[in-house]
Amino acid sequence: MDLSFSPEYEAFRKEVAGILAANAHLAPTPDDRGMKNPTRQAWQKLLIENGLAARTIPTEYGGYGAEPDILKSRIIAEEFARTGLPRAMSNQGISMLVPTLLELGTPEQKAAYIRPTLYGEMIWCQGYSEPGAGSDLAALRTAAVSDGDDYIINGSKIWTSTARQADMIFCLVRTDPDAKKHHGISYILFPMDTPGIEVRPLVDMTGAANFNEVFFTDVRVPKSGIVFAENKGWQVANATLTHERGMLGDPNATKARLVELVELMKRETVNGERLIDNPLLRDRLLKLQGEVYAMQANGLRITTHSLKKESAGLAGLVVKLMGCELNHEIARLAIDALGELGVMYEEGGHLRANGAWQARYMYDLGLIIGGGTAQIQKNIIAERGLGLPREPKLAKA
Amino acid sequence: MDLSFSPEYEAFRKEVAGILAANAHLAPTPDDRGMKNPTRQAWQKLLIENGLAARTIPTEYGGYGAEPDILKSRIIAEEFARTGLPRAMSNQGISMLVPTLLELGTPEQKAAYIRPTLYGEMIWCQGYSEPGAGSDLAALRTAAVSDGDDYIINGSKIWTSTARQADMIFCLVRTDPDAKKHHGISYILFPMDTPGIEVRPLVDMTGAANFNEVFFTDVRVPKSGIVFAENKGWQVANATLTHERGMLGDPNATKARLVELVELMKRETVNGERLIDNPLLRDRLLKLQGEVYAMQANGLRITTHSLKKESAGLAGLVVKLMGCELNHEIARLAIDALGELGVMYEEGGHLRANGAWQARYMYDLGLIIGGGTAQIQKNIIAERGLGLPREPKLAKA
Amino acid sequence: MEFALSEDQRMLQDSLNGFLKDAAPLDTIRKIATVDEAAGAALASGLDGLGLAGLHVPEAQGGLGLGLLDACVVQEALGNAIAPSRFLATTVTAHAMRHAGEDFLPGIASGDIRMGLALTELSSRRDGAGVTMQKDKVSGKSLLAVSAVGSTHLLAADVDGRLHVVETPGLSVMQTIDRTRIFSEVQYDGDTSAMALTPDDEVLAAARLLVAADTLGAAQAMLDKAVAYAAERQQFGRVIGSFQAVKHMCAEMAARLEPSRALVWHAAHAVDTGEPEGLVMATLAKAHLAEAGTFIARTATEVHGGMGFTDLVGLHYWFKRIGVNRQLFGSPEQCRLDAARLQGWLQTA
Amino acid sequence: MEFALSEDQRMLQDSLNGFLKDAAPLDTIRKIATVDEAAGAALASGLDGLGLAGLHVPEAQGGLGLGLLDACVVQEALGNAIAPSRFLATTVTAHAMRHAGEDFLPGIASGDIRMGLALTELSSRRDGAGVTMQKDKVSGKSLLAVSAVGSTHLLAADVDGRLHVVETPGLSVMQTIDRTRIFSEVQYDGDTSAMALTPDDEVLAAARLLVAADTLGAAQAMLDKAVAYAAERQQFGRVIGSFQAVKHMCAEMAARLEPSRALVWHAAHAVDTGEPEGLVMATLAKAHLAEAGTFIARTATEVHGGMGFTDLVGLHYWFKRIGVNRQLFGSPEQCRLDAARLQGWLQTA
Repeated sequence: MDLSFSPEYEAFRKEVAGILAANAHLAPTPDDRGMKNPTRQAWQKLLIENGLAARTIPTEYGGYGAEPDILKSRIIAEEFARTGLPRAMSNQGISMLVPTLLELGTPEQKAAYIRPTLYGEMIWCQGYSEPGAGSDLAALRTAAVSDGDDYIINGSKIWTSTARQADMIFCLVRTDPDAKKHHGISYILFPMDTPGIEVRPLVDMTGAANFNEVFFTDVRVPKSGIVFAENKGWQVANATLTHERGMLGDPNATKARLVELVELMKRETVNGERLIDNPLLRDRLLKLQGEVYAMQANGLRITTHSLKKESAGLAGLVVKLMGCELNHEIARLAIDALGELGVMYEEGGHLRANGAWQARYMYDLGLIIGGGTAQIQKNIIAERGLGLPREPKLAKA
Repeated sequence: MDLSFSPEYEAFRKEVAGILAANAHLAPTPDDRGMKNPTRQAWQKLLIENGLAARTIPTEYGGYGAEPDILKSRIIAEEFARTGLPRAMSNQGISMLVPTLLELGTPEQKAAYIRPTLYGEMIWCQGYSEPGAGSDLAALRTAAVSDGDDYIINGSKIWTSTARQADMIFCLVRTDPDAKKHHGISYILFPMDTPGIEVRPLVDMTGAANFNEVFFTDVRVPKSGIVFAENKGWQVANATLTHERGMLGDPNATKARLVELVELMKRETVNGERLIDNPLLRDRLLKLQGEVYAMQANGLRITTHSLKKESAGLAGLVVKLMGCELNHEIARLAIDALGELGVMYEEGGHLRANGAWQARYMYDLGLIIGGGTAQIQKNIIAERGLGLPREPKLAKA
Repeated sequence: MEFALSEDQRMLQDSLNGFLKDAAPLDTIRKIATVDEAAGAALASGLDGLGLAGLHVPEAQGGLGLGLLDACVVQEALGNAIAPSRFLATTVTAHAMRHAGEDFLPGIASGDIRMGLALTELSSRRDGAGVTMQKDKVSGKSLLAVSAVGSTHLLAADVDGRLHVVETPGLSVMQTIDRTRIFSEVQYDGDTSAMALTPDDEVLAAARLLVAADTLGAAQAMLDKAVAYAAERQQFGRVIGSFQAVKHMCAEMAARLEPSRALVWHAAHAVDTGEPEGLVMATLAKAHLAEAGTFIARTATEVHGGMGFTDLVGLHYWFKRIGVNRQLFGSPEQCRLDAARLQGWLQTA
Repeated sequence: MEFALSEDQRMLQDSLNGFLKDAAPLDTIRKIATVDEAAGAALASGLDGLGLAGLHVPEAQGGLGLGLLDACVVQEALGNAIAPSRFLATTVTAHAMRHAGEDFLPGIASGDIRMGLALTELSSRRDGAGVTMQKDKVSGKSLLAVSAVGSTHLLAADVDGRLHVVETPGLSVMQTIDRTRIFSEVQYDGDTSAMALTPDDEVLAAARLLVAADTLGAAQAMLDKAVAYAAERQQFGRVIGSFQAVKHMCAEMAARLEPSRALVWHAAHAVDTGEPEGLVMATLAKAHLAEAGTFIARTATEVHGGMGFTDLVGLHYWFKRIGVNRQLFGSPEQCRLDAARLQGWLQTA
């Protein structure tokens, strides 16, 4: 067990810190809104050129071309956290589409899409879930019917974030309605300004429209948008889903929330007593602190497995379930501790943290449900982690 | 809503109180051990003759012959609780076999068994569960093979309480190995001193042998012991199981435990502070008190439904699950509150309540598991109470 | 011995449920939540027409003379439909005036006097809130006042636990997660107390009990919606309600909610009949329903999957109503502490 | 950067697990639980042969000079096999003497000095227990002393939090639910303190951490047994592990236990390297494992159905070991309070 970094890495940390310090004045501010804001694009370009973004993407596609190194990635993340400077762009195009194209895209697709995506010049959205296909994603029914060199697409998608801003969509469609459900799906790319696409914002319980619905009516798209091969979309999507899962349950983000909660409980009073002096609230706080420590240590363990290119096993499989729940519980304690003021929302004089605790409490519940519900996660832990049998097949009704 | 009793019932209460007061000196004491202790048998006889036991059993079978009246039963129970006098005998013969025989027994069976059972002269044990047939009781395999007027029984039973004391057993056996599993079972009565029966005490986690295993090797029993009809044992047993379920989750017993816990927490100290003054322990105590109130009120609601001969619906279906869990939680708080002394057991100077809290904590876990595990209870609530579908049939492997 | 709603109580609840089904469907609730004043006024006037204002006012003062159990039956129906209503404030005020309200009760029953409640500081004082009383004058501020908007008078608690009736002073809206009801901050600048009532644990207990009934109704609605969704939604070729995990989530909700219903009834009846345990039961009912409600709000949302998280099915309006109820008139922890005090369990030191 | 057991640590654990598999199967544990002194002595002597007594003693004093992380690795294996051992007492004593133990440590490492722990009153005093120190003389009584039977000396805490080494005085056995270990009541009648150590939060934290590791091992054993049972036991024509309810119970156990393992490692490493958060992490690890352990003890028993409740599979020995560990050296609530204090979160008033 050694949690220190070798001299090589400490030198790298200094280098990163130096780059950030030298360029801090160029960083976008909260006023630089919009996904294609020029200041943000310039910052992204600067980060890529200095190896602080798109680090392991080959130079021929616009990346920095470094060897993968988990510790260096971690040091970069830590330096951004320490300085508070805005991190590299993160969106579904960069995190999900680019790795997929690198692995399975045609030379034309790689050439056309990777560079502008990395540089924030091309925004993507993901067309996977449908109203009737959530946990059971393979039941999707959006149909792509062959018509010469094109498909004609009809159907709809849901949970599509950034659909309103997106230039392009990577989308799962059914190209063979007669095949078994996993075998008739294709993964296809097409522009969001193709005629016949309608985007409707999907308001959620937080009051914001964090997602959208997308409707396709006779949308004609060229077959050249297929990635890998027709009817092989399920394999392509699975490669991408692996990339998504890693995004949830970052223990350092959880730790930051806990620290915020501790500060809140030291600062706020009820009946003249600090919240942290209330034995019931304090006990819950310490319980959560224990869980945060556990998830942080678990995260270090996973990093070490990754460094050794080993599977992290159960330690990895439990992260989404436990991490999302822990975030939700931290928000719940904040709300309970604030009492009558914990239910304030959106605006007004007694609001704390701009309503963020309630927003998180609700959004986290969405995360517990989304990306594989807690029930699906438990199936995965039991089946892949503990070797228990899969749900048995049902008799035909 | 009227929780008072009418003058008729108040008069009945006085009558019961009078009988108990007049005969209190005849009650057995803890020194009167054993299921067939003469003092206990005499007390049982006195109670039956005065309508305080076997109250609704017809006089021709040795009962008191009164009309069923839930309120009078309740008043009787309350008066026993108030005076602290020992209640009527309660065993599986009285609570399960007698109702079954009254409903489905032959005239000979009724004549032979009911009276001595009620009077505590004949002790029964129940032969239902098997090592391979627990939740899935109908999978039982103890075989009864026809041989003239007899069956030859081979197999074994588990969870058989009072098997060591029992004169007789009511037992489920497989009489048709080729029928579907629910259709080849018979319900049969035979003496426990029949050659070929071996009883082995089954020690459980409490350290006591509250149950037994019973082994049958070529046990020859007459077919006249069949209740109702050959291969109809599943229906017979289901009638009996209904009687058993009502025995668990009595809210008044739970209330009594809570009162005991409150006294404990007022009396005991840690670091010079009363346990009840510890905010964390106190909060848990009050939470449990709220649940006890809820289960008590729920019990009153069920009683009223019974009075009206209505189904209590969900209110009835949740009793076993919630009641057993609540008892377990009360014991758990007692143990936690006692801290280092809460883990003492069986003997020694620092033991509290003779180790009863630990014994209950473990025994209650057994009750949560036994008689339909918590998981089976939830299935029942969802299917019968909420109308959700049953577990779908599986495809043949 | 009968532990059940009476025929009259069942009729009252049925007719109110029927009225609310027509008058307060989700579309109407949505309008009210986006501050469509006309929609709110129409519903309020419809509810007024049912004569609920006088339900807990004695017959001698022009009311129906019904008890807290009847009031809980009404409040459960309001919670089930997450309908805004002055009923809770009116009923609690009528209870506070049960020994000395001749001057006010007829006006309350007739609807001429419209009450709001400013009782929050009885359980917790935050952000400098707190009301003091000197020479018949009331000063200070109170948070999260209930039904204060549109009221003529407030029932207000001072820091010594006394209750006062004052003409409704200046208000500012406090925006909570729950848009079905409007809460207010009240600022008193030496307003005259029209009536002072002695400290009285029963008023707070009654207010808490009604909130418990509101949560009971809202949680039942969420459970019903979850069960209906589970029985209809298909995934992996079968309805999700046939998966044991979903089935058990529904069973756990029912197992917690069903005894809670009996608890609310019993507590209300006990207060109505002056049983010694009544106040403890009412106070614990508030805490118990807060916990059961939180569990059901979350679990019912989970059963709905992503749909529960969207605004499309509107489930979140119930979720949020239950969320505010949890804190209203005292958190569950505060209620349990008060219940301990009511039983003499706290150290007298 | 490497967050993992070293090759040496893995070998240590593997070899200890292998030894215990042979030397402490369930049959042997049953014998020990029924006070078969020969069985206990045989196991103890086998463990002594592995040289564990000197594990945490510096090399200069004849020990192996290993850290608390290594000690946790050992204790986890002992907990997994629910083996009785003096190792915990020895290791905590070695830690307490880390700055001033030259006179005792060589004897501890060689096994000539056999230590017990009488530290309970550092976290809670009940039944008149409590130890005072006047003029080098120790008086009073201590409850639930660990490994006191057969010891030559005790590490004993007085009411001011100071630690003393005393020759083991008169003992009486305290019978707990856990028959794999013997606990004692100690009566001091003015016994001489051979060494006095200053109050030191780290000793209690180390003791707690080792108990957490013991629970980790025991809980892992219960989880493993539950998964094996679920994969094998048939009901309704299928293995019960294919029912979602059973599957999810197993998943929930694993989800709680797996991060707990990393927590124990991290806390031990942090104390070993003198990281500022080390004591807080060790103290919270004790609380965290107590809660996870309680959950797993119950859930694994439930997965086993009736079989878990019987003595036949012996699962209850693990259940009870975890139950005693929960209280040993401070309940989870007490540990969390201490963790708050260690972080300066308590009011200074």
